Amino acid sequence: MSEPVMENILEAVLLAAGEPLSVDQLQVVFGDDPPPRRTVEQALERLSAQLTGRGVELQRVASGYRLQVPGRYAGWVSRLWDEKPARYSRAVLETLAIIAYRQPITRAEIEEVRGVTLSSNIMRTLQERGWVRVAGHRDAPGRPAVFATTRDFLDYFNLSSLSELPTLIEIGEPGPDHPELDLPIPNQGPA
Amino acid sequence: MSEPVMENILEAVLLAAGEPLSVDQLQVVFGDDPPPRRTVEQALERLSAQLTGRGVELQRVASGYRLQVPGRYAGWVSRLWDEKPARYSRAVLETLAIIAYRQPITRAEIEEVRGVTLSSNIMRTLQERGWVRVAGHRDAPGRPAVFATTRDFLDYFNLSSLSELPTLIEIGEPGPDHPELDLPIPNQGPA
Amino acid sequence: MTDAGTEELLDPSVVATVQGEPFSELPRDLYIPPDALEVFLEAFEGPLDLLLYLIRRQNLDILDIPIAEITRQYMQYVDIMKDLRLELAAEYLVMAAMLAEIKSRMLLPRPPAAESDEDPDPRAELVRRLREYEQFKAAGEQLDALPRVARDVFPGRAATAGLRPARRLPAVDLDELLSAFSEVLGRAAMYSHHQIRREALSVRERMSETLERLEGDRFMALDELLRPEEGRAGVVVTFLAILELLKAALVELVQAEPFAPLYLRSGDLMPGVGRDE
Repeated sequence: MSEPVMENILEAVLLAAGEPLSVDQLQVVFGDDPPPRRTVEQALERLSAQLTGRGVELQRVASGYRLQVPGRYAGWVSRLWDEKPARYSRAVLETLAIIAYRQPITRAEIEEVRGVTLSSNIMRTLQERGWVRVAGHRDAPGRPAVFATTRDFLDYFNLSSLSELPTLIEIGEPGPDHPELDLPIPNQGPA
Repeated sequence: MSEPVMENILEAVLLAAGEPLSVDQLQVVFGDDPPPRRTVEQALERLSAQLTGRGVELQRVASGYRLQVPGRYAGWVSRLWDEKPARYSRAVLETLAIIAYRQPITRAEIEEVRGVTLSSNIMRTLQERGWVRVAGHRDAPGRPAVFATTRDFLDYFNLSSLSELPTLIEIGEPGPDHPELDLPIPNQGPA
Repeated sequence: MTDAGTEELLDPSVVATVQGEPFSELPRDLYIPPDALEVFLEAFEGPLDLLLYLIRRQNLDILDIPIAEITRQYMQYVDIMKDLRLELAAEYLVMAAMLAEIKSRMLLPRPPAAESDEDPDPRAELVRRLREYEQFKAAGEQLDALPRVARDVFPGRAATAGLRPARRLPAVDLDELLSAFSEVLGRAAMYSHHQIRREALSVRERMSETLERLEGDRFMALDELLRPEEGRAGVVVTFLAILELLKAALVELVQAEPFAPLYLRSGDLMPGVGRDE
């Protein structure tokens, strides 16, 4: 194997370091007779050009140069650090269920059904997940927001419409008041 | 910028990880609809070819694939750090070799081969480094612990499996005592 | 003499370091300064190592050891170790006894059937152990020569500043949702007189849908909201949904004059609507 060229030595050193290195520090790795700054800088430029389109790029930062993963790989890289999927608390699931079955519904109404105050964390969790949205405001004192589930919610649960939500009949809830309204609706209207 | 190709995604992910990743782990970064193993392996082969002559190489080790700075850059890279890499005494290396080739093995058996009592320092060093672990207990009087090497041991010594260990040198006469260790090693992956 | 400590700075090619001077070869004779000798002797990993050294030093065949000569040399070293008060491990004495035993058996006249397996060469066991030890001594050196992380190869790592870990979102099963709902209903029944009736979901859904359609549009005609292609049931559902929305004060119904088209607008667009929350 022939002697590595300077840009590859710099690539090796920067990847081994895993942190920014100044030109001074880069000169040090060449031992007692280091190349001039300008030579190192020119090699860094060649390295940067070589890396175009690759999974790593040369970035100049305050403390020197570093090799970093370009931002466009964030989506893949971030999955590396996935934690074990958390679970939603009982409160989140209940709130989601109430919104799903009783939408559109205000916060106060959710609280009434659950019998406890609804923490804003819960609503934030559900809205950040994209399953619940503010569908409008009730024309009542304080103009409270009303919440509804989203299309993403249906997609996640593989439902084509809310009427496909499992019914509570099996678990003893009284039957529907308007049985005729449970007729299957052909063609699900506007998306 | 167009969508990155798979080999560059793998490069980004491996460099972000800074440690070996298995094909399973690599598949995960592609999300809910991961490419098949074979596709990932083929992309790894393309990546490995791309890196020829560069300051980084793809190496297959026991826990997966690792991007690493090749040994020919060690001279430059080692000047980065004041601290010299740890060196190990002959006693440590011999003990490690005996465990590696003869595992699972008891302490008494190691002592028999070396002809000396095994100091607890040595076993502690090997276990603290994560190279050796207690793999079980022999069903014999006293139920002595049997020792084996770990995946970290293989990773650390740049090996993907025990079969890549150097063949034991035969002393004096031909004919290995342990022919199973002399099996020809098929070329391991793209590294 | 026991196994030395853990991470000594031992270069395999350097047998010993005496007063800062590395020695890569043991001396050919025993007339060496006592302090240096001590270091050399310390460098042996045990009696097998010492024996191997003696055999190799004289280019002897490991398979045909002149046991008398080796025993004599071995005992010389052991005596020096004693004189130097080196911590002489019992293993050295055990080996001395073994050598003496082999020597005495070698001196005995061999029975006629000496070639049979019944009476192997008394040196056979020693030879086996020496060969095995030498094998692993070499294996230790080979292991040391393998490219090693942090010494020869270095894991490559690139910075990931700005790349955030994705949070993996919790998975929810539809059954979980149903059971959460039934539980909350059960609980509600216990402490509330509130009558919870099951309402036709299709009306609820249509309420949400209708609100969605009204979003952004200032007004929407009632006819636009009713979709004849859905059939009678569909139209009824939408109509009921609109009535429910009106009842819940979520939409406003506007009519410019009697018999003029009915328009609906979302509560969001009604005067005085603040921002969310």
